[in-house]
Amino acid sequence: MGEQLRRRGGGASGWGGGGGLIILGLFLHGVYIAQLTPERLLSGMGRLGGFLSQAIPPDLTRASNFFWAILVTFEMALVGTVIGVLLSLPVALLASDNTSPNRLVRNITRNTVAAVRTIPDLVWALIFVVAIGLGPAAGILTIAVDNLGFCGRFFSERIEELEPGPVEALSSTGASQLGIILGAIFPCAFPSFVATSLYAVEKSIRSAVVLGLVGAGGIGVELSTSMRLFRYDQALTIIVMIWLVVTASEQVSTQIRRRVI
Amino acid sequence: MGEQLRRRGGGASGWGGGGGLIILGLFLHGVYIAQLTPERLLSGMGRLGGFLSQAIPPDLTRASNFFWAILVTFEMALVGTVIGVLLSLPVALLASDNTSPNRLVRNITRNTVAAVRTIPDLVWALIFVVAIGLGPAAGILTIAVDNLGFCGRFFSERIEELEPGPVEALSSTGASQLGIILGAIFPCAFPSFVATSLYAVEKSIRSAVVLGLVGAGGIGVELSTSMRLFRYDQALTIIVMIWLVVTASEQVSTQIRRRVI
Amino acid sequence: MIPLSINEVCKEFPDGTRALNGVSFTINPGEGTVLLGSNGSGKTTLLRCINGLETATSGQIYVDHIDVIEAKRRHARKALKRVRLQTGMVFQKFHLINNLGVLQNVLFGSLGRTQNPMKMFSIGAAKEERMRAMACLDRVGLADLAKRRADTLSGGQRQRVAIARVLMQDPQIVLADEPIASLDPKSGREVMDLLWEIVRERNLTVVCALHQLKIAQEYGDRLIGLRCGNVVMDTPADRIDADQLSHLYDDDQSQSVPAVPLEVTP
Amino acid sequence: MIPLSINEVCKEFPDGTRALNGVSFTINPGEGTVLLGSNGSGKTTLLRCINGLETATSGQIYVDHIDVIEAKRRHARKALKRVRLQTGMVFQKFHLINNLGVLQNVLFGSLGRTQNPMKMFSIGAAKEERMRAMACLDRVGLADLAKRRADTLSGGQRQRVAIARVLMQDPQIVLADEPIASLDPKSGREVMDLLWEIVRERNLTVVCALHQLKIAQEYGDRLIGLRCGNVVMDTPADRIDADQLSHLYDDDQSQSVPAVPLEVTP
Amino acid sequence: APNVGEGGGEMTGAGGVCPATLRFADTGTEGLEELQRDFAAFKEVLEDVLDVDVEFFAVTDRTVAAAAVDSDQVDIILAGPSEYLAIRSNVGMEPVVSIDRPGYNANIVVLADSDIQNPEDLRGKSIALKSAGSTSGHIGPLALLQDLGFDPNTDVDTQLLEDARIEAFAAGDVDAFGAGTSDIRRLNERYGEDFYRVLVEGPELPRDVIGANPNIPAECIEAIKERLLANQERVLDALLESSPKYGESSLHEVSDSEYDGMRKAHEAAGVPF
Ligand SMILES: Nc1ncnc2c1ncn2[C@@H]1O[C@H](COP(=O)(O)OP(=O)(O)OP(=O)(O)O)[C@@H](O)[C@H]1O
Ligand SMILES: Nc1ncnc2c1ncn2[C@@H]1O[C@H](COP(=O)(O)OP(=O)(O)OP(=O)(O)O)[C@@H](O)[C@H]1O
Ligand SMILES: [Mg+2]
Ligand SMILES: [Mg+2]
Repeated sequence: MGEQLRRRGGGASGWGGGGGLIILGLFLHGVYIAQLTPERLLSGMGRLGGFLSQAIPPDLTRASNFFWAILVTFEMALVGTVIGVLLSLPVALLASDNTSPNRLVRNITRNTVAAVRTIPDLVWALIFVVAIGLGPAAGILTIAVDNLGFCGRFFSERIEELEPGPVEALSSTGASQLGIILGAIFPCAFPSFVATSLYAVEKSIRSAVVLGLVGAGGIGVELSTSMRLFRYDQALTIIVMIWLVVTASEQVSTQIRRRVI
Repeated sequence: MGEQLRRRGGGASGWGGGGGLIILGLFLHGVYIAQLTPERLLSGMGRLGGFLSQAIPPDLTRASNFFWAILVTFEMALVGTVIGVLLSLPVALLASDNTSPNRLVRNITRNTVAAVRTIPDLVWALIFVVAIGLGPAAGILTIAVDNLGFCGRFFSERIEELEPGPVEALSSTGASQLGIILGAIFPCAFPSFVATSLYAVEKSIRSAVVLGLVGAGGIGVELSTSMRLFRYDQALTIIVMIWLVVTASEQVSTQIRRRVI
Repeated sequence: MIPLSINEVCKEFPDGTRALNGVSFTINPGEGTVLLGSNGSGKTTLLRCINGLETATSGQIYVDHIDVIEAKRRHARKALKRVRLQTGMVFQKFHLINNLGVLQNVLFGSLGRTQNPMKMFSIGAAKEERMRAMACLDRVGLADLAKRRADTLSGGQRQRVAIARVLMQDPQIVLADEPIASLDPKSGREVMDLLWEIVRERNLTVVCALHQLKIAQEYGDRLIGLRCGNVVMDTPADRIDADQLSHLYDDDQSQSVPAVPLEVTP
Repeated sequence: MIPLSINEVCKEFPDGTRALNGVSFTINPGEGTVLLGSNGSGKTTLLRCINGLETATSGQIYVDHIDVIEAKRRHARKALKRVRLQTGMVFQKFHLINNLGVLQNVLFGSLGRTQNPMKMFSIGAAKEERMRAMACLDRVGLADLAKRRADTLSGGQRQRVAIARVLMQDPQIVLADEPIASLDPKSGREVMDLLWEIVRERNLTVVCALHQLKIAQEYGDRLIGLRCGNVVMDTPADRIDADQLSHLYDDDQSQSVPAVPLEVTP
Repeated sequence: APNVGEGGGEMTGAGGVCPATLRFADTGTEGLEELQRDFAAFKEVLEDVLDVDVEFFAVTDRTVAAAAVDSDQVDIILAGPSEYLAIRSNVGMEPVVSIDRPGYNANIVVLADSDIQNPEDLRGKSIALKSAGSTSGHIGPLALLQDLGFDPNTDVDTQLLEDARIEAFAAGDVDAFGAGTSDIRRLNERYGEDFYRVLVEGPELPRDVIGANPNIPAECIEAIKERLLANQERVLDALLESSPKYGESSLHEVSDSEYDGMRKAHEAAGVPF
C-alpha cells in the first residue's frame, strides 16, 4: 500500500510537475521583466517625500460633502451587497463539490460564476444602463453582480472545507438536501459567510467608482476626481474618511463575528 | 445561569439593536433611491438584444496580440501575488486574535491592513511610479500591496476560525509560538490559504488595468481601449480569453486544493 | 418490523485499504446486536455502509427490503431516504452542530420526517415537536441544558445529546458507534438501559459497536465479532466463551496492521 | 523529580458555569493517579488547568515549583514553557493535525525541545529524531502507518498516534484525558500498560482521567474522585470500597445538572 | 421610440414640442476631471429655459453614456468632440449646439533640460498620452505628430498612461508628453513654467457639443437649439458654475461637417469611426 500511495503521489506530481514548471517559468520571467532590484527600491524611498508632502496636511474644506457622499455610497454598497449575497447562497450550493446535485451542474455554475467575475465592472454597468437606465439602480445591480462573483466563489470554497461530520449526522436522519443545508451547512459556515459578506460591503464602498460610471454619484467619483486633479490633500481626506468608515464597520464586523463564531 | 445568559444576550442585542437600526435605515433608504421595481427590471430585459448584437460575434483579428498581453499580465499578476501572499502570512498572524502577541499589535496591524486596502490602486500606482518609475516593477508592487490588503484580511479570518484542538495539542508540548504556527496553524489553514491565493492571482489578472497606468502594458489597457472606442466585439474577445485563463487556473486550483484539503 | 440483512459486503477505500472483506449476517427484528472487534477491524465502516454514508464496494445490504448499496450507487434518493428514516445513527464523535443550541440539535432528529425543514428550527418549530425534543433531552437527563450551545458541553454531555437526537428521530433500526465511549460508568449504563428499553418496548433492531466486553455480554442478545473485515464470531450472548473473545483481539494480524490485503504491499 | 501540587483551585467559565470548586491534592513523584468522576464533574477542566491551557480562576497549581496559574495570568512565557515541556497531554479528542502524516504528528511531540521548529518537519528532521519518532510509533504498534495521513485512521488508531506523540515529548508528568476511551479492550490495556511501564521505568507522574472503574483500580496507585468540581474521594487504589465508588456517580446533583452554583440561578 | 420622454409621455415641454421630462447626461467630456460636481444651477436653468423637467446624470464614462443613448435611456448629452464623433457613429446623435473653448488645444511638451530640441528629434522616442480616444490627450497629439510627417503608430512609442501620465513625465520616465490645455495648467501649478518646454503647439481643438438622441423629434431639437442660443448668457453662467473650463465660452450653431478634421485625425490615429 505504501508503494501504491507513492506511485499515486508520483503520478500526480508528474502531472502537476509539467504545469508547475510552466508556472515557474512564467513566474521567473515575470521576476526578470520586473527588474525589481533592492537599489531601485531603496532609492525610490527618497522620492516619496515630495509626493507625501503634497498630501499632508489633508484638505478638510470639502469634508462634509464627502461625508454625505460616503453615506450614499455606503447605502448603495449595502443594498448591492445584500442582493449579491442572497444570490450567492444558492449559487454557492450549486457550485460546491459536496452540495451540488451533480458534476455537470457544479461545473456549469462554477464556470458561470467565473465568467461573471471576468466581465469587468464597466461592462456590467453598460448592461444595466441599457436595461434600466442611468442612476443608482444600475450602480447597485453592478455592485450586486460583482459580489455575486466574489461571494459565490468564497462561500463555495467554505462549504467545501466544512467538516463532514454534522452533514453526515443530518443525512443519516433521512433529512432532505434542503434540511441538510439549513440545518448543518449554513450554521457551520455562518461565521465565515458573515465575515465574507462584511468584507464585501467594505470592498463595494471602495470600488464604488462604478456608481460614478452610471451617474449615481458617490465617493468613488469624488476620489477619482481628486486624484485626477492632483488634489492629493483632498484625496487623503477622502481616503482617511473611507478608512474610518471601514474601520468602524470592521469593529461592527468583529462584534458580529465574535457572537457567531 | 439561564437568566444570566439571557441577560447577556439581551444587553448585546440592545447595543447591536441601535447599530442595527441605523444600518437598517440606511439600507431602506438605499432601496428607496434605487427605485428598483420589478417592472423596470423586466422591461429592461428586452433592450439588451441590440446591445449584445454589437459584441457578437467576437472580433478575433487581434486575438494573438491579446494572448501575449494576457500572458504578460498573468506573469506580473503571479509575481505580485506571490509577493503579496508572502507578506500577508506574517501580517495575518499579527492581526489574528489567537496568534497576535497582544491586543495592541493586533489592532495596529488590523487597522494598517484596512488602511492599505482603503488606498485605491490608482494611488498605489502613482506612489510606485514616483518611487521607482514606470514599468512592470511599479505594477507588480501595486498588485502586491493590493493583495497584501486582501490576503492579510482573509488569512487572518481563517486563522481565527481554526479549531483550537491542534493548536492546544502543540502548545501543550511546550512548543514556541513559531512551532505552533508552523506545526498546527499553517497546516490546518493551508487549504484555505491556497484557495485564497489562487483567487488572488485571478483577481490580479482582472484588475491588471493598473499595469496599464504604470506603462507596463498588459491586457488591462487593451480592454479599456476597446471599451472606450466602442469595439465591443474586440472587448468580448478579450473577456472570453481572460475567462479561459481564469477557468484554466480554476482547474489547476481545484486540482491543487483537492490535493491539500 | 424491519429486518436488516447483510450479504457478502466488501469495502475497499480509494487508497486500497480493505476495511470489509465479505461480511454477511441477518439480524432479526428486535434483536439487540453488539459488534465487537479491535481497532480498525471495520465496525465503523460497516455501520456507515448500512445507512449509505459509505458506498460498499460489493455485496447487498437490505434494510426494509431496499438494497442500500444499490440505492446508493444509483443515487436513488427516495429509496435512500426511506432507509435513513428507519435507521438512526449515534456517531463515535457525536457530530453535533456546534454553534447551535442543544434543543435545536435534538430537533434536527426529526428533520427527515418533515416536508418543510424550516419547521425544524427552534423558533419556527411546532410546539409539540419542541415538547417531544424536550422529552428526549429529559430522557438522557439533560433537560436543564436545552438552551446551551452545543460546544460548551463536556464530552459525555455531547454524547447524550447525540443520543437524544436519535430518540427524536424515532427510527426502526439504531446504529450506534461506541455510544458510551466517553460516558461515565453510571451514565454509560443508563444510556445502554435507555437504548435497550426502547429496543424492547418498540421491538427495534439495534446494532451497537462496543469495546466494553462486560457491557456487551450483559446487554447484547447476540455478539458479532469482526476481525480484519471478516466476521469471525457470531453467537448468542449467553453462549459466548472467553477463548473466542480473547482470540478476537489477538495481536498478530488484526490491530496494529491495517486491514489491507497482503498482495497489495510490494 | 517533579511533584505536582494543586491547592484550592477554582474555575468558573465566562458563562458562569463553575467547573472546579476548590480542588486540592498533591501527587508524589512516580504516583499513577486516576481521576474519576461523572460526566461534567470537571476532570477535563482540571487537567487543562494543570498545563495552563485553561486559566484557573483562583488557587495554586505547582509544577516543578512553578505556579502555573500565576505564570498563565502574568503571561510568563518561559515559566509556562518549562511547565509544558514537563507535562505531556493526551486529549480526549486526539487533536492530531489531520492533513499531515502520522510520523509528522509524532515528530511534533518534540517541538517544545527544539530551538528551530523547522527541524521538526519530516523532511528537515534530523535522522535521529525520525528514528525516535518511528520507535514511538512502533511502541504503540502503528509503525506501518507512519506515512498515512492522520485523517484516514480509525478512532483507535488516532488515539494511539496521540499517545505516541506524548512518548516523543518525553515529559515528566503525563496528563491523560480518557486515553483509552475509543480503544478496544486489548489495545486499551496495552496502552495502559505502556503508560504505566513508562511511569515505573522513569518514575514519572501520571494523572489519568478514566471512566473504566476496573482498569482504574487495576492500574491506579491512587484514585481521586471529583464530583461537581469537588474532590469527594482520594484513596490508595487498594483501599477503595464499592460504596464510595457508586456514590461518586450518584444521580442527584452530579451529572445531569451542570456544576453551577445554585445562587446564580434566579 | 417608446422610451423617449417616458417621464411625462405627453409632449408638453418647450412650448409643446418636447417631452415633459428630458434626461440629460454630462459625460464629463474628459472624464469628470474639470467638473466641480455641482450641477444644481445648470439643471435649474435648463428646466427654466426649456420649460421641461430635467433628470440630470453626471456620468464618468463615455461608453456608458453611449449605451444610455443607444437604449433611449437619455435624451440630451453634453460631450467632447471625439466623444461626439464616437457616439454619433456608433449609436447616433444629433448635434444641437456647440460650445467653444478658447485656447483649448493639444501640445507636445518635453522637460526643460531635454535633449529633444526640435520635433524631428521625437523619432523613436517615448511619449506619454492619456487614454484611447481622448480629444486633447490622444487624438490631438497624434494629429500633431501626423502633421509632422510621423506615423504615430510606428515612429514613436506611445504610452496610454491615464492618470499616471503627469507623474511619469515629471519623473523623466518618458521623453515627451502629449498634453492638453488642462495638463499644461496642472504642470504649471505643480512644477512651474520653467519645468517643461512646449515643443509643438497645436491649433484650437473642435468645440464641445450638446447633442440629442436621434429619437427626439426634429421640432424639439430645433426648439431646444433656439432656446439655448437665445438664453446663452444664463446657460453659460450656470455651466461655468459646474465647470471652470467653460470660462470664455459661447454657444454656436453647429453642423456635423465642423468635425470632419477631427474625423481625419481619428483615422490618422488608427481609431477611425
Ligand atoms: N477514509 C478512509 N480511507 C482509507 N482507509 C480508511 C478510511 N476510513 C477507515 N479506513 C481504514 O479502514 C479500516 C477500518 O476502519 P474502521 O474505522 O471501520 O475501524 P473500527 O472497527 O471502527 O475501529 P475503531 O474501533 O478504532 O473505531 C482501518 O484500517 C482504517 O484505517
Ligand atoms: N468552555 C466552557 N464554557 C462553559 N462551560 C463549560 C466549558 N467547558 C466545560 N464546561 C462545563 O464545565 C463542567 C465540567 O466540564 P468538564 O469537561 O471538565 O467535565 P468532565 O469531567 O471532563 O466530563 P466528561 O467525563 O464528560 O468528559 C461541565 O458542566 C461543562 O458543561
Ligand atoms: Mg470506529
Ligand atoms: Mg472530559
